[in-house]
Amino acid sequence: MTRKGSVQQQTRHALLGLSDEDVVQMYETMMLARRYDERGQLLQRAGKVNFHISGITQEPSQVAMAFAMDREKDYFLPYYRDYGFVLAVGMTVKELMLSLFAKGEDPNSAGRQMPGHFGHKRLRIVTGSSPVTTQVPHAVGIALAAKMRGDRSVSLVSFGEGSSNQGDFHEGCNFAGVHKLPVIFVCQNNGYAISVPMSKQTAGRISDRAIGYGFPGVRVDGNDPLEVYRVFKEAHTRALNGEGPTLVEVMTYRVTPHSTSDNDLAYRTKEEVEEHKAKDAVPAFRAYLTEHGLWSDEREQELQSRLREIIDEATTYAERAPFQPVEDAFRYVYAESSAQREGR
Amino acid sequence: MTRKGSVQQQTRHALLGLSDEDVVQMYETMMLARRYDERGQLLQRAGKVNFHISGITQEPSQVAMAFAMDREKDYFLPYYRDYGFVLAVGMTVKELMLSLFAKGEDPNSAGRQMPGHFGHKRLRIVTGSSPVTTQVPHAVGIALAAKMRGDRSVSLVSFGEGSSNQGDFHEGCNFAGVHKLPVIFVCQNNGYAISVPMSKQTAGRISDRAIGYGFPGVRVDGNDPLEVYRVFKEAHTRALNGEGPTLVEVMTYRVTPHSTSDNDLAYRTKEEVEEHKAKDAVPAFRAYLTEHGLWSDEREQELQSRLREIIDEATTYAERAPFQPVEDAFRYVYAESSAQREGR
Amino acid sequence: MPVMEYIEAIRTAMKEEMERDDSVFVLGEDVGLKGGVFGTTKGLQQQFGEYRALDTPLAESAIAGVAIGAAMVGLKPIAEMQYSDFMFPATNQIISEAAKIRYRSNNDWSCPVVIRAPIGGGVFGGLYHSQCPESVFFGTPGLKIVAPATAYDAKGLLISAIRDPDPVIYFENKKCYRFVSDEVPEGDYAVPIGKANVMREGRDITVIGYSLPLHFAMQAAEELSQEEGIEAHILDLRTIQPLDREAILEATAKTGKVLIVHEDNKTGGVGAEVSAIIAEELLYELDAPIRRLCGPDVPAMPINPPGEKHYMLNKDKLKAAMLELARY
Amino acid sequence: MPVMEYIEAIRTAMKEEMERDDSVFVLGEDVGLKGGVFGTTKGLQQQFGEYRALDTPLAESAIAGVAIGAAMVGLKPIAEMQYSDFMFPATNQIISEAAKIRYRSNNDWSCPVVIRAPIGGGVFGGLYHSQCPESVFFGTPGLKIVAPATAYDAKGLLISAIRDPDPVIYFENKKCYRFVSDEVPEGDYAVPIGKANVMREGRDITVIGYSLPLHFAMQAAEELSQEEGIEAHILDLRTIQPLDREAILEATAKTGKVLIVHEDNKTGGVGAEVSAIIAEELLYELDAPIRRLCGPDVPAMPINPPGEKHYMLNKDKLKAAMLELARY
Ligand SMILES: Cc1ncc(C[n+]2csc(CCOP(=O)(O)OP(=O)(O)O)c2C)c(N)n1
Ligand SMILES: Cc1ncc(C[n+]2csc(CCOP(=O)(O)OP(=O)(O)O)c2C)c(N)n1
Ligand SMILES: [Mg+2]
Ligand SMILES: [Mg+2]
Repeated sequence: MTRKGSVQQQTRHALLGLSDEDVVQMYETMMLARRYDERGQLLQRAGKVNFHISGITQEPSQVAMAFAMDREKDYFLPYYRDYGFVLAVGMTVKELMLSLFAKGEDPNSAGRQMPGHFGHKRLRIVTGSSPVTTQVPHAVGIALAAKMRGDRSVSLVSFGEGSSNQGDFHEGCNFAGVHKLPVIFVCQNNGYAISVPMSKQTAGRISDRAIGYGFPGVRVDGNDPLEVYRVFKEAHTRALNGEGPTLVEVMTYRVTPHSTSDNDLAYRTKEEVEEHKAKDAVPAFRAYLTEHGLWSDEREQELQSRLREIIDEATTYAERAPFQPVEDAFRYVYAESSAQREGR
Repeated sequence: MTRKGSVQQQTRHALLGLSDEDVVQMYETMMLARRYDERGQLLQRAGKVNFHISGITQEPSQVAMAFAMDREKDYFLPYYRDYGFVLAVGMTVKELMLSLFAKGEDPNSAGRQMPGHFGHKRLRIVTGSSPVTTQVPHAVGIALAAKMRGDRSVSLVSFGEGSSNQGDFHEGCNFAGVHKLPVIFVCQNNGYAISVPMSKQTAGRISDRAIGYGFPGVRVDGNDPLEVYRVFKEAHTRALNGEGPTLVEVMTYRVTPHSTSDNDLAYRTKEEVEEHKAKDAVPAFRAYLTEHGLWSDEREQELQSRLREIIDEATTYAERAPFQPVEDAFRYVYAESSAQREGR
Repeated sequence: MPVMEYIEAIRTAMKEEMERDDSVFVLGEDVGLKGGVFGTTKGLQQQFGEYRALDTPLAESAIAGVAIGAAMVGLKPIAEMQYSDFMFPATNQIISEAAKIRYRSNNDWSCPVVIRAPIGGGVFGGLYHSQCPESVFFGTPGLKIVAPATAYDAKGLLISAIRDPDPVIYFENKKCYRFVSDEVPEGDYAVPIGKANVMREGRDITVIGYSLPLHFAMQAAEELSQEEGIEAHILDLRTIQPLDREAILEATAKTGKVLIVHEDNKTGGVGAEVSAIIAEELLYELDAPIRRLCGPDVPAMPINPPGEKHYMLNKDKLKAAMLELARY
Repeated sequence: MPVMEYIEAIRTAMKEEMERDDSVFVLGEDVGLKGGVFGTTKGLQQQFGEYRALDTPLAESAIAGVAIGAAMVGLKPIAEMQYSDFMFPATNQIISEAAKIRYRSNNDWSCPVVIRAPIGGGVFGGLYHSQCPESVFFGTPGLKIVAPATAYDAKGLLISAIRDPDPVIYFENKKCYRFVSDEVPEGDYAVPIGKANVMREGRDITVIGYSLPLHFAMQAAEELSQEEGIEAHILDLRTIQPLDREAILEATAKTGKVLIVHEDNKTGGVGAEVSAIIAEELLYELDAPIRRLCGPDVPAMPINPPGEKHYMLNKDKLKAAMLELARY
């Protein structure tokens, strides 16, 4: 949002190949994620749900990276703060709410897993777990499958910077490097792993690790969604061209506590948090749209009331929806044979 | 051995702070390791022992790195080809032979473990296992202990380039980087992990991985023991000065099959092997000594017959030595209480 | 004696051992400045400095592996796994390394490390914050494993674990942290590793178990005593490796009817070994088949409240099983 | 039917399944150009190309994790762990991921991966090339585990494992590779997962086990038949998860005297569960305590020949235990 196009007649987003509708949609998706997330926090505070984990301030970059993907073909392995991302690739707020309320209709897990544990086969969102970083080798395996089959499909996997210290990060990246697999590794570096600040997590730069694996590593400002888009588009093109993986380190900041179970003021100051809140890319992106005549106060009002409606409706629906029947709680340990299914 | 000192009055080794006796001793140790190793191969072929794993052509760099260490204070976590290294830090050929024959008196494991699985508490050689790379975090823990206690002690850990693809490499290096611990990570890159060549193991350079951990990574020619010494001395000094870890990638080549169980011609050519055999640093180091008046054909003859004697004696001794009594085969699962010990 | 919460007993054991012995330190994710995600290590960094309550990178294999290295050279590390569900990345370090260091070196080296890991569900933690991984590590020679049910044992066993010359896995129960409080002596005492404890004397049926479900058994036993005059004999294994065979056989002989309970899933659990020991040693003393009441054989408990409740053991499930056994 | 070595049966199963189904591929250390350190995958790369017999970097967690990823999108990977001793770095991928993918996604995703790992000793492999890690994975819901003892089952179970819609650990026995040969049908046949097999009919004692030790039991049984007129009934579990409960109970009922055998160490092994099932279901049919003859509870077997021999099960140890049970 800072740089302006040197060619005056073209906007920054047009130069990147994004239409006006695209950027408006990006903005709306960021805002949807933001409002959903805020509602999640409220619902937890009100005692309606037990737990919420937030992605606030990470959504702009999440949405931007989703827009750089092929949402018809690619495979996605998001992590628990990726609301902006999953909404952008097709999950609905209702589905997120069903997961937040742990209801049976939740497509992610039928209310078995914690919220933020995404999975949706139709959308090619690969089921994820809580132990961090295990999804990295999965993404590599999916990319290997694409290569073996000759599919023009890329897999994108994201994780926090703390999680990038797990062995699976190393093993997965290295494997993908050897075979130049179509995979994008995304480290959303928000400065903390629960209470542990970057300085106690690593002495290096996450993006620099790519050097050791023989593929490019890029650090990008997460508060600049158009730049994030550019970086991911490039990574996606490389992947499709058979040039192999890219590691992208998105620099962001976790403005909320780690989760609703955390008290972050035990390990950082309010000032530090406020400083980063001020850098929030959502109002900046709105300003960019307005500047280019793509947005107005009226549209904003319309959007906000539309989002409120969507979220209210989803909340009501999810709150009223039934839990998975306890008779079904133990199903699907293994594939059910047709005999088993009939027996029920 | 290629470069010559520009200051003509000082030899290359003197410039590095190595005395004439030091380099002679280095040479003798390389040769001892070589002859021991050759004997191991012979004994296996003769059916006297079941298994041998060789370090041939890796000894010169192993000996050089040992000479750069403080052999009174440092902790050593060698890997299975490190005969040159362990001999240089104080293990005897007799002890190696006892291990090769799996005899009870073997200080490494009383003949429990395979040969090449070193461990000798008095010499601060830390007991190792077969699953590769597990020793890397151990070395970091030992370095952490040194830092916490204020000991001026460094830990050195070595492993193959294949093994550097394990998660434990990443986790250990990263941990050490954060706390600037006194540890030296040594990758002995001999081009193969059993049958898998470098090109199928990684697309990067092992030494470059250090960049991502925020400490120096150095690649050094393993066939140049004096340069290896220099690099390790520098790493050792950095470690003692509190400047943190160093990753050293020693470029070498495995001229033997992986072990006596391997047939390497299934995956590489004789020519490739011969090409590397020609680069063997042992005769080159002898030539260097000779050139500086430190060695002669007579001394060589004397050395060879001395080594033959030592190795013959050790072989005879180990061959005749008893196995650990089977009554003791199940001891030391846990610490024995004095009561237990008396009961025996 | 002061009454103390189970979690406080754990914290106290660490604090006192760290005061007593400079070589004791704790390391793990968030154990330092934050004092642990459950507060188990609260105050330790303030009292003992950054290194003795060390915040590590998010990498369990390194947490275990670094602790093992430090232990081999004489420190006494307590490695915290944030949840036992997250200790699997450290399996290789625990099973291939810690457990085998003394044996493989023929007693030359040793590895006095403690690995603390919170187990158990009923805390709306879902699949991966509720598991009981005991059976994965159980039966690995070279490891000791303890799993206290009371605050008294939580402190006493942690002290023993820290002082033990061999690796000890210390499975603390999350649900017990604040749900369980009992009398805990001030200062130094140790509960011996390898010794079970009779929690309740009875003549009709024997319940053998460890950790949280024993509290349900105790509640059920009281009700059965009052309502049915059935007296349950309850044995807390406390240490699950090595098992206290004598205590198991004695408790079995006492009533001839055994119910084994644990939250870990039934198949391949610790209960199978307890049952097999009895079936091997005391078959003719049995007046009823050996029963096991355990977590169901599904990957883990769901987070939705009815599903979680359905999964968890509780007093009523214990009571029903105990009654059925008594009437057998 | 041609007689075939056990290792050849494994190779044949892979080859034929790869011919039949393009989505089947094998990956692991040295499985490609070299054809495996034991030769198990010999010729597959030549026949199917680099990717379908893929040499991977030395990183077991990635081997498992990459295979899991590929399986989730419809390939049928066979991930080879070079020795089962080296599969522990992959524990997290196996237990937290493969085993829970279907359950956690409520049947939306699945993970049809096969993990092959050679188990067992007696090959002068020492501590870390001889282990039996079954008990670490046994009892993990969501996994299936097979462990063939014969070449017939080796091929038939591997075919079933590859076609199974869920993750299967396939424990092949190193000592059996060339020590065991038997008749193996040409072409397509499957041995069902979850079904045990009566290897020998008898009326006096029942031996229940899996993998290598069954061959010692068979030898001992022949001698006992000829020398003592004792007829042993021998049940090969073949699948250790899920256990074939009916077959176990039937075999028990047949003689009332049970000896359970496996090479994995006794405490916490599969045998404990088998014993517990019997003690729970069939206590009153027993005419003797349930015995287990297993590997000793030490970290692993030593490499020195007397130590290894002392550790390993063999015909004589089986015979003595069987005779003792028969005379009970
Ligand atoms: C293997 C594993 N260990 C520990 C945890 C507990 N845990 C959950 S999130 C988290 C911090 C993750 O930090 P980071 O990767 O930076 O992601 P962020 O939460 O900051 O987005 C931890 C320690 C876990 N989920 N998995
Ligand atoms: C975790 C683990 N997996 C597999 C093996 C089997 N193995 C032993 S050595 C080796 C290759 C090691 O290659 P590298 O690290 O390059 O060392 P080199 O043998 O070439 O010196 C393999 C795969 C092992 N020991 N440990
Ligand atoms: Mg973070
Ligand atoms: Mg190598």
